[in-house]
Amino acid sequence: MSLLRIEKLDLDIGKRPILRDVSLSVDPGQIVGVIGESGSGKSMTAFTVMQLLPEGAVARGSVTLDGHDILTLSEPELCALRGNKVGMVFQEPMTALNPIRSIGDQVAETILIHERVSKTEALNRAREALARVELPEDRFPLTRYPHELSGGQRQRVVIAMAIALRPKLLIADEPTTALDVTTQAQILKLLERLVREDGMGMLMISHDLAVVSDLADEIVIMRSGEVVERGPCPVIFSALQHPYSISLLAASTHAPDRSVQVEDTPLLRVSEVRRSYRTPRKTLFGKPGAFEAVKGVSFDLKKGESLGLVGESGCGKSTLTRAILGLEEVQGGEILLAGEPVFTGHSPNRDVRRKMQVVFQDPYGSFNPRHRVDRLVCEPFHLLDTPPTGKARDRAIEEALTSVGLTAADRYKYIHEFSGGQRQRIAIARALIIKPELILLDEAVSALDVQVRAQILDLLADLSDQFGLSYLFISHDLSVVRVITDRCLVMKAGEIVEQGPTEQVFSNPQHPYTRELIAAAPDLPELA
Amino acid sequence: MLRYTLTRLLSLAVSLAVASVVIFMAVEILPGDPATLMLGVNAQEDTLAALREQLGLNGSLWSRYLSWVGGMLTGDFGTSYTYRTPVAEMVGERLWISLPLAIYALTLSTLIAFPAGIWAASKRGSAADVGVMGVTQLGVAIPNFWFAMLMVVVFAINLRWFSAGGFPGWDKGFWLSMKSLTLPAIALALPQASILARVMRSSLLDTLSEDFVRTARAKGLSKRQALWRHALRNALIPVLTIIGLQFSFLLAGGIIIENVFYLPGLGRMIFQAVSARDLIVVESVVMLLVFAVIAVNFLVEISYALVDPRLRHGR
Amino acid sequence: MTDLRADHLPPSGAPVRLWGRALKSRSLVLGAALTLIFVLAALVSFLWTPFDVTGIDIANKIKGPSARNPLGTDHFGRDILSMIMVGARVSIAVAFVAVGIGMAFGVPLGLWAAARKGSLLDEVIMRGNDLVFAFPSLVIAILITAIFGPSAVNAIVAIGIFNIPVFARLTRSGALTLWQKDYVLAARVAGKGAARISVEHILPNVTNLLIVQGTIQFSLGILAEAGLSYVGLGAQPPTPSWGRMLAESQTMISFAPHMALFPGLAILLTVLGLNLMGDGLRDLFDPKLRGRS
Amino acid sequence: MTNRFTTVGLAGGLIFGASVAFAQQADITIGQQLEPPHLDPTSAAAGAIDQVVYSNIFEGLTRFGPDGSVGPGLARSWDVSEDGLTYTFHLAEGVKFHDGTTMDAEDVVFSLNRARAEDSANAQKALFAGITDVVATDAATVTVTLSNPDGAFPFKMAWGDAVIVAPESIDGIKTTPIGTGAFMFDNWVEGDRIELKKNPEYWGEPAMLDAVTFKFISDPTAAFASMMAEDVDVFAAFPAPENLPQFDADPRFKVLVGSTEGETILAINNKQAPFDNVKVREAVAHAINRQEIIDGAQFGYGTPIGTHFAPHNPDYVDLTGQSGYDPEKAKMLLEEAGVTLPLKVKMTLPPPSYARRGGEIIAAQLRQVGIEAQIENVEWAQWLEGTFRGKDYALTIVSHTEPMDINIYARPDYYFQYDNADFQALIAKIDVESDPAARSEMFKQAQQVIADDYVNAYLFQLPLITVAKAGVEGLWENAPTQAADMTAVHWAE
Repeated sequence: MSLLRIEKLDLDIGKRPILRDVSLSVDPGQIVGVIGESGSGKSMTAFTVMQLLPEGAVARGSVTLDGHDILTLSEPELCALRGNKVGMVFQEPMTALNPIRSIGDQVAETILIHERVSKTEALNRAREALARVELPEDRFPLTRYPHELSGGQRQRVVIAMAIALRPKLLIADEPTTALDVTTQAQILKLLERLVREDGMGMLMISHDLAVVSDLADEIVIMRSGEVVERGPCPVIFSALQHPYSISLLAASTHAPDRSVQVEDTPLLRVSEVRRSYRTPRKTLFGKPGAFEAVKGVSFDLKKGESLGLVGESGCGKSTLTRAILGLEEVQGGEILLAGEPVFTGHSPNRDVRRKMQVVFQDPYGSFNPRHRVDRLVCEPFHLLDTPPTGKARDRAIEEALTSVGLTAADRYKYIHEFSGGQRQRIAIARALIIKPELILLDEAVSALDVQVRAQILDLLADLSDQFGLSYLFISHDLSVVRVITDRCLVMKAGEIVEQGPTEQVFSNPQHPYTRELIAAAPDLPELA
Repeated sequence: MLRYTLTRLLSLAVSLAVASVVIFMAVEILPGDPATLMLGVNAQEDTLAALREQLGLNGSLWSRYLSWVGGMLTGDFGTSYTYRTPVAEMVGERLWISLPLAIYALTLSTLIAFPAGIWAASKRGSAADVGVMGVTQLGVAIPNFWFAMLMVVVFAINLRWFSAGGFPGWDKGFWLSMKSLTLPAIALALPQASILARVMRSSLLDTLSEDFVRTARAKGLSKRQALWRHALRNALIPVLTIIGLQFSFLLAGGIIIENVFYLPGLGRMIFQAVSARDLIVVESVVMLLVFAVIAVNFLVEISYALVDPRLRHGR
Repeated sequence: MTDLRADHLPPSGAPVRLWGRALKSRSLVLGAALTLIFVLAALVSFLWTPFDVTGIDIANKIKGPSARNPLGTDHFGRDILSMIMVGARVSIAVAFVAVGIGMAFGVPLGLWAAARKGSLLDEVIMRGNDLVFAFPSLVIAILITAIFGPSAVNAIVAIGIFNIPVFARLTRSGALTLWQKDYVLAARVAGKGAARISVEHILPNVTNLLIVQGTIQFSLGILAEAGLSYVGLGAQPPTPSWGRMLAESQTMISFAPHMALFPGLAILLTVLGLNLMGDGLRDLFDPKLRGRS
Repeated sequence: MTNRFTTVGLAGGLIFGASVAFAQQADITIGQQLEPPHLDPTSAAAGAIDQVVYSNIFEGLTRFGPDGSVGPGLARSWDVSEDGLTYTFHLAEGVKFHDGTTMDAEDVVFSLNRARAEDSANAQKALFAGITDVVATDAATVTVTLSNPDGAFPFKMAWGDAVIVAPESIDGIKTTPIGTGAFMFDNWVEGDRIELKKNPEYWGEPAMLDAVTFKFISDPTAAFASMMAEDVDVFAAFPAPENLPQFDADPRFKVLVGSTEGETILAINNKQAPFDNVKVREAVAHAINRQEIIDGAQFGYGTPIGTHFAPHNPDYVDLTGQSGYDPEKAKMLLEEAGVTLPLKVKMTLPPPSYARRGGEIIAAQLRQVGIEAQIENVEWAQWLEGTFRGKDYALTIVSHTEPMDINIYARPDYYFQYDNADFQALIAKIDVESDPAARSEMFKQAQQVIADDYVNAYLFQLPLITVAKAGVEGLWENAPTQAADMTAVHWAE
């Protein structure tokens, strides 16, 4: 008998249909992965099981958990079930814990809510649960507060809360999306271990095919509130039926075609760059400390080259990016673009700046919502001494928009009228408009769904061919770097630990950290 | 935490120094000569000069400022021109009315606002919520002196449940004194309670939509439990800020209400001192109030740390 | 009351939809209607009032509402309706200009502080704000009017000064979130300086915040003006003002309640209208916060 | 506080509205608007001081009676020498100050010499200007020598500024006054109240009350409310005449309307153009409708006056007809004077309601004849500084409450800056004249002169309105001087 059986589930919020005819089941000890892009309804399916739906939600169909028909239970009965029979882990570990209560307290609460035990007893069991998620008390006392822990450690606390009562079902909603790749690998391993140890069933929700395919026994693919494909893993990947799932898989492994014409002249030369920040004084009259974010980094980017810069959060890649863009002055070393320093004296060098542009990660925060597309796209003209006006300006806008696959008429629209992918195209158009030689792509595709991401990668490859652009591709996502760059740099704690041709770095990593990174990255099963 | 406290203390001291200069200069340019006021219309020039000398009004600006600040630092607030009693003593007496009144009003406002705000937030969108919000909307909009006037007419003149004003003195009995502070406290508390209830509600709604409340619900806590055990304490920070602001406002801000109920409190003292050009009282009391506000804010900030461990562990 | 977050700001550029939503918001429509009534009354009073408010007619003093004087007459026989109309003018003008002063000084200061976040300048501006906040506002208003004499202008200054830190803080906190935005970074990459970015990118995106806060400060300004003129420190006779009407009617409240009732209601309804409108605007600009505060 | 509260307080409970009847009440609470700045009547002009201490705590050689007559005080009798230059006062025997020290001739010498000394802070130094010598003949006799004969000398000695103080207690007089009166100072809660208690060793007729509390309630509304709520038993100089019909109609209260020495005038700056032209001043006088002011500002309480003299004084001449309400005439006079209309002038108004309300009415009346009076409401401090001393005003309204003060018109530097040599000579003559008939004639003449010159616009005599509980008896109905003499006050059986 299934532990969880969802049959013909329909869900509406207000008048909006969210789920249609969703059926799936989880057996004890089984890991079921639910995959879908944003808006596919995968999280809402999980919340329906927990019955933690937003106001105005109406569910029809049946959801049976361990013999209980969830949809007909009263609220107190549901409370008795939640945390006890079914635990849940959430996406954002930074905010999932109450900031003002200690971790021991929060884990113990799960126990206290459901069982009549003393506070000491509950704390003892909380200690055990924390030890199980590899937060032993000697290093992580129960009195710690969430803000004293890293993201990965907090996620472990959330997991400890979810499994404290050894529930039969664990629901993990994008449990690693907000984490670095190495941390992600550890958390996934932990989850798998716990499931196997306790014989729990797990419903694992993710947008990342690779993450789920590594772990799941069965896979459910969802799109716009419907299940399009179900099957055992990894067999399913070789026998996909629905066109959507096929294209999704293809997009996940998509490698754009690129013709590489790298010249031997360095376009960007970074030598011995150092950048440190002051940290607050430890004592009132003590010296302020210093944190070295970038510790003597050197590399070249050749004309026409696509160079990757890989590293986890906090490794200094953002600082380095800002230094290259001339937004911050460096304390040591030199950054030259086409032989000229980006900083002359203490002010950024306009002549150099106009040769490079940048595309940011967040398609929603990259544009002033009050300006129209034409004004947004023209912003870099500020760098020109004689910016084009009138007809010439119109022509430039039109050219930039069409070259990224938009139409000239789009210039009159406001940014909110575009989707995430289209916005990223506009961001690229903005970068192209002054015909730079180098474009920095700062996590430029990380926030996009896989299919859109594939399209943007194609666009980038095209543009580089068309305009002879060089790219500096900054990302934490190894799979993306692997398909779009010629050479790549691996950065850790302010230093470049390894660099070389991309394929070589990936297939034969030299530095232990690189090896760790590559091993941690989830892989899709080889396609038949 | 210590470093944080010390830096805050330092900036507190700088603020006070700047405030003292501002106040002194403002009071200095106040037109009207206290000596003339004291001696009246038929006073002769030599008598006036003698009195001014006596009051120490003839020194240079700088020396008067220094002696004022120096005096305050040693607890000597000078002597009132009009009453000829030490300002510190007068403030001490007035504080025995203003402080209890402020506390009374604040207690009332908190006792009304907390349940109302929590109730409205927990029943968001319901008739109860709309009702509470409507009443608070009125409470914010009603001029409190007008409300005080209406209360006097109803409760003092017509029903004669309360005296129309005045203060019998604590030595005449605690309950009697509290009774005489009741109408003023209600008048002061009404708008404050309305504001506080609204802040409580909105802050609680904010926290209720936080992820950790959802986590708590996933643990099996009921809505109610999640609200009381997780949301409430987190929602308190903005509420504490408002309470701090309100307390310092109530301490001085009762001027108009103290006038309506002829309570001899601090606010009324300032008002009278300004009209009587009792400069030393004005200076010292305004300075004290500024100090009180800054000190209360400081305490509020420190009290955040009690609520929030993130602040307790050195920022 | 005022925790609007800049990053929740909706895009503009959809005026039709905004109007549609505006008309559906109960509090906005009610608030705007109330406010409009008083603004209209104030405007009409420039051209016409039922009676001359400076004319004294002792023979007709303290008459209750009648066909001749819908709201009755005061102790000098003046028509209360006419006085409330002219009084609206004073209240609204004082509060409006005081908000203007607060914005004119506060917004640039806030923008400046945010642009130089963490610098000495930021520290000075913010500490200065704290300091102004620390002064008991009514006492300072009394001092100002005691120094410069009571008048509507001095009431404006007294209220306006205390609006400055409100707007400075709001602008700064709103601007700080905006400075984190990638579009600001993009503008910096495009070589734009802090001043230019503040004007082009920050200011337009804090206007919603400012409008909402402005409405609230407006209503507080009306209350403050009423309080000041109640203690005799606002507009001087013969110009009628709501606060002074209340003060003058106080001793007569027990036998001529209409004299205190109508000006009090005028204050109450105007402030209520503005507050409702502020709430409505907040919801309108920021649907995520609908129903909050 | 009242007895009602004391009992409730003793009971320790919150009995709302309980009104406990008492066999015989022996204390009283008096409300008044102004709080005295301190309690030394000999070094300040503030009427509020006299209001509390006059005849209650301090006594002078002579004293005013309720009708304004001058009678014996500490001096039981006095003789005047033939030439009118020497006064011999015979003091009451066995008089003790509240601190137990004896009051004798030396104290009188001390008091008078202190008041007339070079460095004296006495606000009415002029009262003592004529004294050349004060001698204690024996313990109970004092001889005062004057430079000129002065028939009004006993009158001058009745003023609150001339009370007898003791050298032993003079240092603390401002906060703990020690006098010889029927009441002794007990307690002062600044900003709220002053409490007096009965002097058990009073030399004369003992007070009928055990305790008197003066409560300071400046706000007219609060004054009304405090009376209505019976927080106070008597309100002296009740500031809101509009409430009197209510008190009249309420059997719990009675209203006493008496006279004061307060000539309420629209003072005119005689040196400021165009008011230096008598025609313009006359125009102002004719533009004003006194009855409307009395009705509008005072709700009917007040006697119109046409010159600066109290109507209840036998020497008063009714000159109101000379400045009757006649706006047409006013306009004509303004035209004759060649004034360009509208004429904008500054009118400062001190806090009392007669001034604030009267000012608004006068401004409206003046507007009818083309004079735009710009109202400036000021506090007393600003009024004294700007208007009175600085003479920076055109018009102002104030009530002159000192008795027999027509002589201020002889002071060219006084704030209305009226400078008439003939009038000054006339006043000088009055000062030295001791024949009552001649004095009377000259006073009438003086009234006519200032009325003819339209120095100021004379409005009305300020009434003394006292609101009291029905059972309170023995209150002064009139105010010949500012005083709340409580010595004879008692509750009806």
